[in-house]
Amino acid sequence: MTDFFLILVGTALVNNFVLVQFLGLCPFMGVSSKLESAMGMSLATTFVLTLSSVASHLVYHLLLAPLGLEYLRTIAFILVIAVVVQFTELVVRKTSPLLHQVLGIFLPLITTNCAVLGVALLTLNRSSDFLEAALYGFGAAVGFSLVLVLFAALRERLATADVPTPFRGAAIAMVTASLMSLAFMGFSGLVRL
Amino acid sequence: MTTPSLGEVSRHGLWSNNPALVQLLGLCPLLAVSSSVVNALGLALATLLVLLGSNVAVSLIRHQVTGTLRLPAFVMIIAAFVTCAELLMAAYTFELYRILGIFIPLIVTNCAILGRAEAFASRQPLLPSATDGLMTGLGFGAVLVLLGGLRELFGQGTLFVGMDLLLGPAAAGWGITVFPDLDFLFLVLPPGAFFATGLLIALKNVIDDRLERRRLERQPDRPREHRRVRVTGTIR
Amino acid sequence: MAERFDFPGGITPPTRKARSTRAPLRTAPLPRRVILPLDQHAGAPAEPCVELGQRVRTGERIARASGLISAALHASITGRVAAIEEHALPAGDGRRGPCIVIEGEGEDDWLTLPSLDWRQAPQATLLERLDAAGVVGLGGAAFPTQVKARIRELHAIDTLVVNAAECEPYISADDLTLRHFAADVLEGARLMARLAGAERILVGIEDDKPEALQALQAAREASLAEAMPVEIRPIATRYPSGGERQLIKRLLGREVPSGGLPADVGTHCHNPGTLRAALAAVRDGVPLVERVVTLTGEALARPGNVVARLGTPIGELLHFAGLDPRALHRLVMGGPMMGEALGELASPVVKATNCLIAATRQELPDPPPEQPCIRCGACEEVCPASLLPQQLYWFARGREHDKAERFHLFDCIECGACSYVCPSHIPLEQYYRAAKQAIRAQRREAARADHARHRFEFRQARLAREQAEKEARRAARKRAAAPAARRPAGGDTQGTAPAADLRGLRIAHSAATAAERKAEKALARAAESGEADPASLDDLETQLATARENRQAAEARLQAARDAEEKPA
Amino acid sequence: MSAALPRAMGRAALGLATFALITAGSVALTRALTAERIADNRQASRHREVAAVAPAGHDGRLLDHVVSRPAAPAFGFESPVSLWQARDGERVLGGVVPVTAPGGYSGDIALVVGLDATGTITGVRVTEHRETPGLGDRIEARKGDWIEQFTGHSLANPPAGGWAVRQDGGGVDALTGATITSRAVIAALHRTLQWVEARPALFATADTGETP
Amino acid sequence: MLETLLDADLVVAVLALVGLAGGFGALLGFAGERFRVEGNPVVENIDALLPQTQCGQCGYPGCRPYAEAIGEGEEINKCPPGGEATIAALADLLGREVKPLDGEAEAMPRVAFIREAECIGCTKCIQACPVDAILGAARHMHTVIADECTGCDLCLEPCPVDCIDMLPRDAGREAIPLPAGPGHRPVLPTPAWGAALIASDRPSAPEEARHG
Amino acid sequence: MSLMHADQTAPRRPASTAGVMRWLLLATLPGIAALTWHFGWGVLTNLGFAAVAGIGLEAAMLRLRGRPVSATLADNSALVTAVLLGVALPPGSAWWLILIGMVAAIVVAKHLYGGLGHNLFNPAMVGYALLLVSFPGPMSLWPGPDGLLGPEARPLGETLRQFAGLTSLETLDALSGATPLDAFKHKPEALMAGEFWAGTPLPEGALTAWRQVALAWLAGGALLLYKRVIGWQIPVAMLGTLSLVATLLYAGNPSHQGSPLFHLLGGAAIFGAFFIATDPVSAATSRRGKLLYGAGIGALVMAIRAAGAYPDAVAFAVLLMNFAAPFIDYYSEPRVFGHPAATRGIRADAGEEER
Ligand SMILES: Cc1cc2nc3c(=O)[nH]c(=O)nc-3n(C[C@H](O)[C@H](O)[C@H](O)COP(=O)(O)O)c2cc1C
Ligand SMILES: Cc1cc2nc3c(=O)[nH]c(=O)nc-3n(C[C@H](O)[C@H](O)[C@H](O)COP(=O)(O)O)c2cc1C
Ligand SMILES: Cc1cc2nc3c(=O)[nH]c(=O)nc-3n(C[C@H](O)[C@H](O)[C@H](O)COP(=O)(O)O)c2cc1C
Ligand SMILES: Cc1cc2nc3c(=O)[nH]c(=O)nc-3n(C[C@H](O)[C@H](O)[C@H](O)CO)c2cc1C
Ligand code: SF4
Ligand code: SF4
Ligand code: SF4
Ligand code: SF4
Ligand code: FES
Repeated sequence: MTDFFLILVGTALVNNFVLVQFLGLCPFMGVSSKLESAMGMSLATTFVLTLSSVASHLVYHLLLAPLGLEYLRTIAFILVIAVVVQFTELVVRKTSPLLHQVLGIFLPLITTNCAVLGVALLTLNRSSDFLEAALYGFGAAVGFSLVLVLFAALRERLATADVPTPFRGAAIAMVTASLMSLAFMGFSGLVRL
Repeated sequence: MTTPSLGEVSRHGLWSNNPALVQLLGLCPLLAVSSSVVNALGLALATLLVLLGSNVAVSLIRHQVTGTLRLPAFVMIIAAFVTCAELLMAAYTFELYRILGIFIPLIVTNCAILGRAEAFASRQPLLPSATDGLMTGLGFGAVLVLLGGLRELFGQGTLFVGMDLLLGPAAAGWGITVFPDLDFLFLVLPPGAFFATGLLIALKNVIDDRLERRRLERQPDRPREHRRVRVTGTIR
Repeated sequence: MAERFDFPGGITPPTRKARSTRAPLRTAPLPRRVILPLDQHAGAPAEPCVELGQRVRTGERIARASGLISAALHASITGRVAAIEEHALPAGDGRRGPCIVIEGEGEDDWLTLPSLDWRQAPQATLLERLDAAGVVGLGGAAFPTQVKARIRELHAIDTLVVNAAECEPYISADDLTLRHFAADVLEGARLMARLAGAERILVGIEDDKPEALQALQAAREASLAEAMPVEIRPIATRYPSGGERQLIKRLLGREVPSGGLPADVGTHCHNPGTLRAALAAVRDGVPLVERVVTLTGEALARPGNVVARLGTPIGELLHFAGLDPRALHRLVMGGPMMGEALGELASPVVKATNCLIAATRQELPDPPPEQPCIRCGACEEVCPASLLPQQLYWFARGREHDKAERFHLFDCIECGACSYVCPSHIPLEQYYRAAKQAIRAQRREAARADHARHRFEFRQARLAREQAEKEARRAARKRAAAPAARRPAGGDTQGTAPAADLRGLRIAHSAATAAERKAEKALARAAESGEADPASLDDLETQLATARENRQAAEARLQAARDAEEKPA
Repeated sequence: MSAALPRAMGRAALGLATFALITAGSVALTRALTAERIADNRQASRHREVAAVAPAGHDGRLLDHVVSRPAAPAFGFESPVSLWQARDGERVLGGVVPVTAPGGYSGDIALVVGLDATGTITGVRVTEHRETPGLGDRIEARKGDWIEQFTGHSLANPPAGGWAVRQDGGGVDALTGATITSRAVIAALHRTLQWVEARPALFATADTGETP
Repeated sequence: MLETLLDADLVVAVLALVGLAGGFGALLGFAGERFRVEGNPVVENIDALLPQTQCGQCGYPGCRPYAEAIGEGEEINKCPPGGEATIAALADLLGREVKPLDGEAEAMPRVAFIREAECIGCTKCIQACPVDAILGAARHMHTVIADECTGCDLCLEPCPVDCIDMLPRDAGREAIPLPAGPGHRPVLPTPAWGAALIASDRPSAPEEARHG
Repeated sequence: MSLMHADQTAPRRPASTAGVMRWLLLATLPGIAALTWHFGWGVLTNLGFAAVAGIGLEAAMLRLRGRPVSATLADNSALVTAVLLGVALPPGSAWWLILIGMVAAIVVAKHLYGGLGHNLFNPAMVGYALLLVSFPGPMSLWPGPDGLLGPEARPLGETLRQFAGLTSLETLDALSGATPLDAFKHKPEALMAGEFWAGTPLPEGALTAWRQVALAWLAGGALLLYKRVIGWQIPVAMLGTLSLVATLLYAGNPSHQGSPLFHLLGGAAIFGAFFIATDPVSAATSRRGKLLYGAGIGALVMAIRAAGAYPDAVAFAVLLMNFAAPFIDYYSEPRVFGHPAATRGIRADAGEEER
C-alpha cells in the first residue's frame, strides 16, 4: 500500500513529468491558456496515458520480449498509442458527444505528447509488473494534469498582468514554468525512486 | 493549399515559424538535452535527419493514406526512421548514444516532426516537403545548440566540452573554460532550461519588433485589399 | 444593541449629518423658471402632452407615462411652457436630455385632483391615482410606485418595510421628513401596505437619528387604534443598511434572492419620502411636484433641508443656502458614496435628488491616483453582497466578462464600500459599472446576431422553396406534355435511385414538418408565458417562418419527385 | 452496412499491415546490419571502463575472465556477482567488481571497483547514475577528480572509522553540496572492501569458483 | 544479402509487427465504420461566434461558409464586422493565437438608409440583402427595416441610383468607459462654476473630461 | 461613485498601499533586532546591501519599462522585498549572492510580470529559492549565535571581508554553520533524535537563540494582525497545519522526528507564517482561499522537512502554493448574498475531475 502511494507521489510530484523530467511539454505550453481546455486535456491525457502504459506493457511482455524483438519497441509502442488514441476518439465521438466536445480537439494532440511514449519506455526501464505499470502511468498522468491545470489558472491570471511587451505570450509562460519548476525542486529527495 | 516557394519555406522553418520558438513544438528534447553544446548538437543532428526523412516519406505517400489510418501510418514511418537512427548511432557514435539515452526514442514524439508531417508534408509535393524538413530541422537545431551554449557557458562556465564524443578524437581539445569557477546550478537544472528558452523567445520578439518597425518605416501603409463575395445565391 | 440578523460586510464612514440637521425644514423660494427632464425615473421617458407657449398650473400634467414602466410629469410652478429642448441633466458625465422648461408667472396656482379616502377607494382607483400623480420612489432608483404596488398580482406580501435607514453620510432628508411628517409617513405606509396586501409595517431606522425615532414613536402611539400593526426597529448605524436587500436581511433575516425582488421574500420596501408623496397624491390629490432635499457641505453658509420644487436649478437652491462659490470644490448629487459628482450648477433638481453636497477641497478632496491592486482582501471584508471585489476588478480590467459574470458581477449593488476601504484607492464600483454596461451591450449584440442569422436562414429557406416550387411546376408541365411516354429500357436499374431518393425526400419532409411544429410550440409557449420581450418573440416568429419555408420546400421537392416517378397508368 | 463493416476492417488491417511490413522490415534490416557492430561497441565500452580501474600489468583480456561469486546481501550484493579477473597469464593480479551503491541522491549509483590481490583499490569509476548535474555528477571522472582519491586505499588505510565523510566523523571530504551522493559511494566502497576481506580467496587463483 | 533477408529473426520480427498492425488496423477499421458520425459540432460553435452580418468581407459567401473554412484551418482574423472581440472569442474556442484583424475594423455599427425620394424601386437591393431587411415591391419605393439591418452594406453597390446611405446605428446607452488604471486619478467632471475662480491648469474642454 | 475614502478617517487599518508596506517594515524590526543581537553585523550588511540593490533594481526596471519612477518607488514594496530576502539569507552573505537573489526577485519575479500587484510568485522567495538551488553550499552556512557584542562576537571587519567575498564561513567550523533544522536533517542516519539532542552537536545556546528570534518575529506578526495589515487566516492555517502534522509525526516516531515545538520555533516557520506567506499579491485572495492556502503551506513545509532533501522548506512551500493560488481563487468564492449555495469554479461541469 505504501509502495503504491510512494509510486504515485514519486511520479506525480517528485519526478513530475513536465517540470522535472521534461516530458509532455508541448501540450503543457499549448493547451494551458484556458482553464477549461486544460481540464479537458488533463482528462484526456489521464485516460490515454494510463491505458497506453498498460497496453504497451502487455505488448512488450507478451509479444516483443518472448520473441526477442525488444529493439522494435519504439515502433510497436507508438503504434499502440496511435491506435489507442484514435480508437478512443472514435468511440467517444459516437457515444458521448458531450465528452467529445470537451476532449475532442485534444485527443489527436495526445499522440504526439511524448509523455505517453515516455511513460511506456520508462515503465520498461523500471521493469515493473502490470499493476505498477498501470500505477506509474496513472501517477504520471496525475502529475501532468495537476501542473497543467494549475498552470492554466496561473496563465489566466497572467492574461491581465502588465507584462513587458517582449515577454508577452510564450516567453512569460516559459518564465512562469521556470519558476514553477524551481518550486518543484523543493520536492527533490522526497521520494527516492 | 498552394505550394509556397522554397525561399518562403526556408524562412518559415528557420525564423518566422521556428518550431522551437514560435510553434513551441519539440520542447521536451529542446529543454532536456540542452545542458551542453555536445548533447544539443547530437540531438539536433539526429532530429534533422529524422525530420528530413519523414517529411520525404510522408510526402511520397500522401495520396495513398487517408482517414483513420493516417495518424498511425505517419507515426510508424517516423518511428521507423528514429529506430534506424538509434541503431546507427549505437553502431557509429556509441558514447553519444549513451548520453542522449531515452531522448532518442522520444524523437518519435517530438511534436515538431509529426507536426510538420501533418501540416506540411502530407499536403505538399516532394521538393518543398524536403526543404521544409531540412529548414525546420535546421531551425530547431540552431535553437537547440544556442540554448546548449547558453546553458553550458553560464551554468558551468565552459563551452564545447566533450565534443570528441560526437566529432571524434580530433575535437577533444575544443573544450574551453570561459569562467573558471562558475557553477550556477540554476541554469543547469530544469528551471534554468525553461528560463533560458523564455529569454530566447523574448529576444526573438525584440528582434521581430525591430524588423517590423523598420519595415513599416520603409512602406508606411499598405492599401487595404478589397475582396468580397456577394451573397445573393444559396450557400451549401 | 444585539440584532438577530445581519448582512455581511459594511463600513462605518463618518456620517457628517449634523450640519444639515441643526436647522429646521424650510421651504425654498418659488423658482422663476423650472427645467423638468422627461427622463427622471426608471423606465421609459415620459411623453410631453403640452404645447410650446401653453399656460400650465402647478400640478398640471405636462407629460404622460409612455410604457409599462414609466411615470407622468407635472408642472411644478405656474407659468408658460417656454421650451421643450435638450438641457443639461444632473449627471456626472454631463449628459443632456429632453426637458420641458416652464417660465413662471410668480404666483402659485394649483391644479389638484379630487381627494380620495384610501381606506374606502377601490384598489384600481388608488393605483390609477398614484400613476396620475407621477409618484416614483424617492429613495434612489425613482422606480414608479404604481408599478411597484401592482406586485400583489404576482406575489404574496406580508410585510411593508419602511426604509428609514438613511445610511449614507451627509443625507438627512428622510430624517427631517420623519421629524416633521412622521404621522403622514405612517399613514402613507398603511396606504401602501393595503395596496400590497401586507399585514404589518416594519420601520427600519438607524440609531443616529434619535429625533426622527422619537417622532415616529409618537406617531405610532397616536395611531395605535389602527388595525395594521406597526413596529419600529432601530438598527446600528452601518453603511449600506439602507440598501433594501440589506435592510430586509437585517430586519427580517430574509435574503432577497439574486436577480429577484423583495417581493420574492414577501416584503415590499419604501422610502419615507415616497410614502408621504403617495399619501399626498391620494388624500390631497397633490401630484409629485416637490420633495425634501438636503443641502449641505462646508461651502454652504446655511445648510439644512428644504422642500424644493422639482426642476429648480441646483445653483439657485444652493445660493438660497448661502453657497460660497470660491470654496466650492466638488458638487455632489446624492450621498458621497453612491452619488454623482456634477460639473455644473445649471442642471435641475429631479425626483431622485435627495441631497446636494457643496463640498470644499478639504472636505472631499480629489481622489488620489489609483494604484495597483495588491489583492489585500480589504474590499472583500466589507462587501455587503459577499462578493470578491478584487477578483471582479481584475476581470473587469481584463475585460473577461464571462468570468466576471461567473463571479456574480451582477449581484454587486454598486454601494462603493469596497472603494472606500481599498488601500490602493481603486474606484472599484466604476469598473463594475463599466463592465456591467459592456456585458449588457454584448448581450444585445449577440441577440442581434442570432436574429440576423435566423433572418438569413429564413431567406435561404425562402429561396430554396421558390426554387423547389419552380422545379415542381416544371416537372408537372413535363408530365402533362408527355403523358404516355414509355419508360426507357433498363428502367429497373434506374428505378432504384429515384426510389431511394423519394424515401429520402419523404424523411426530409417529415423532419421539416416536425421542425415546424416544434417552432410553433416554442412560439406559443413564449407568447403564453408573457415574460418574453417583443424582440425574442419576433425572433421566434422568424424561426417559425423559416421552418415553414423549409417544409414547403420539402413538399415541393417531394411533389416534383413524385411527378417524375409517377408511372403511367 | 452489414457488408461495409468487414470490408472497412479488412481494408484498414491491410493498410496498416503494409505499413508495418515496410517499417518493421526496414528497421529489422538495419538492425541485422548493425547488430554486430553495436555488440562490439558495447563490449569495447565495457572493456574501457573495466580497464580503467583494473590493476596494472594485466594481459588485456579482462572481459574473457569472468568469474561468478554467490550473492552476499550482508555486503550489499543482492544477487550473484560476476566479476572480471585481471590476469597476467595464469597469475591473478586482482579484479574488477561491479558494485551498486544504493541511496544516491536520486537513485542507485553503478560503479566498477578495481582491486589488486592485496585488497587495495586500484581505481573506481561510476558507470551509471542519475545524480544532479553540477552537484552529484562530479563523481564522474570526466567532471572531477573526487573519485580518484580512493585509489591506493584499502580497508585498513585509512584506519577504522575513516571510511566515512568528514561530517559523519570520517576522513573523506564530501563533494561540496553533495554529501548524500558522497556518503552513498563511500559506503558502497567500504562494504566492498569488507566483502573482499571476508573472502580472502577472491583473487587467489585463476580457477577458484565457477567460470561460466 | 539474401541470407540476411531470410534470417529467421528478421522474418519473425516483421511477422510479429505485421500481425500487430493488422490486428490494430482491423480494430480501427471497425471503429471507424461502427462509430461514424456526421456533421461537425465545431463548425456550429464557430458559426455562433460570427456576427452573422453575412457581408462576405471575409471572402466567403456568408458567415456559415467562413465558419466551415475556419474549421478546416482558415485564419480566424478575416471578419471585419466581428472585429477584435470575435477574433478573441474564436481564438479562445479553437485554442489559437489572437491575430490582428486582416483589414480595417468597422468603426461603429451602421444601418442602411434609403433616401426614399430618390428610390426608383428597382428591387436590386432587395435581392442583395442577405437578411430580407428591405421592404418594397417593384417600382415602389423601398425602405429599410432598421431593426433587421445588419449594416453589411451589400445593398449599396447594386443600387443604380446610389440612394442608399449607411448611417450610424444608435448603440443604445453610451458605453461607460473603464477607469484609466493604476497611476491615474478617477475622472470626475470638471467643475464649470465661476470660471474666473478656477485655476487655468485644468483641461478647458469639457468634452475631454467627459470622454477621457 | 465613492468620493469618501478610508484614509480621511483612518481607523486601525493603514489606508494606503505605501502605508501597508510601512507597517510591514516596522513589524520586521523586532525580528531584525533579535537576529542582529544573536548573529552579529552580518544581518545588517545583508539588509543594507539588499535594500540598496532592491531600490536600484526597481528604479532601473521602472525606467526601462517607461513607468513613473519616484512615484512608484514610494510604494515601498521593493524595500519590503529587499528586507525580507535580506533577513532570510545567511547573515554576512557575500554581495554577489545578495545581488543575484535581488535580481531574481525584483527583475524576474516582479517586473517581468508587470510590477507590484501583478507578480504570480513571491519575489523574495523566488530569489531565495533560486539561491538555495544554485548555491547550496553558501546558502546553508549560518554563523553560530556568537552575538553582536560578546567576547565571541565576530568583529565588524571580518563580516565586511566576508561580505566582500574575501573569506567564507566555509573556512570555519562546519557545525557552527548550521541552523537547527539543518543540523538535525544532516545528522548521520543512525543517530536517534534523543542522541542528537544529548550530544547536541549544535553550539551552546543555538537553540535558545533561534527560539528568541522566532518569538521576536511573533511579536512583529502580532503587530501586523493588530493593524489589520494581514488577516488571521494564513498564519493560523499555516501554523495550525504545521503543528498538527508535526505532532502526528512525532507521536508516530519520537525517536527520529523533531518535536512540534522544535518545528515551530527551530526554523523559519513563524517568520514565514506572518511575513512571507501573507504576501497578499501572490497568495490566495479570498478568506476561504487563504485558509486553504495557509494549510497547504503548512503541510508542504512539514512534508519536505520530514522527507525531502532540504532542511527547511518555507520558501518552496510558499512558491508551490503561489502556483496553486489562482486555482484556489477560482474555487473559493464565498456564498454570494442572495444565492442559495456557493457556486464555485470556472465550469461547474468540468470542475470535478481534478484529482
Ligand atoms: C413587479 C416589479 C418589477 C420591478 N422591476 C424592477 C426593475 O426591473 N428594475 C428595478 O430597478 N427595479 C424594479 N422594481 C423595483 C425594485 O423592487 C426596487 O424597489 C427599485 O429597484 C428601487 O431599488 P433601489 O433604490 O434599491 O435600487 C420592480 C418592482 C416590482 C414590484
Ligand atoms: C447601497 C444602497 C444604499 C441605499 N440607501 C438607502 C437609504 O438609506 N434610504 C432609502 O430610502 N433607500 C436607500 N437605498 C435604496 C433602497 O434600496 C430602495 O431602493 C428604496 O428603499 C426603495 O424605496 P422607494 O421605491 O420608495 O425609493 C439604497 C440603495 C442602495 C443600493
Ligand atoms: C537541485 C539540487 C540537487 C541536488 N543534488 C544533489 C546530489 O545529486 N547529490 C547530493 O549529494 N546532494 C544533492 N543536493 C544537495 C542536498 O540536498 C544536500 O544539501 C547536500 O547533500 C548536503 O549538503 P552539504 O554537502 O553541503 O552538507 C542537491 C540539492 C539541490 C538543491
Ligand atoms: C503582509 C505583506 C507581506 C509581504 N510579503 C512579501 C514577501 O514575502 N515577499 C515579497 O517579495 N514581498 C512581500 N510583500 C511586499 C509586496 O507585496 C511584494 O513586493 C509584491 O509581491 C510585489 O508585487 C509583502 C507585503 C505585505 C503587505
Ligand atoms: S482593497 Fe483594493 S487593493 Fe485590496 S484587494 Fe481590494 S481592490 Fe485590491
Ligand atoms: S460596490 Fe459591489 S463589490 Fe463593492 S462592496 Fe459594494 S456590492 Fe460589493
Ligand atoms: S466578414 Fe464576418 S460578418 Fe461578414 S460574412 Fe464573413 S463572417 Fe459574416
Ligand atoms: S439593408 Fe443593406 S446594409 Fe442592411 S442588411 Fe440589408 S443589405 Fe445589408
Ligand atoms: S516534444 Fe512535444 S510533447 Fe514532448
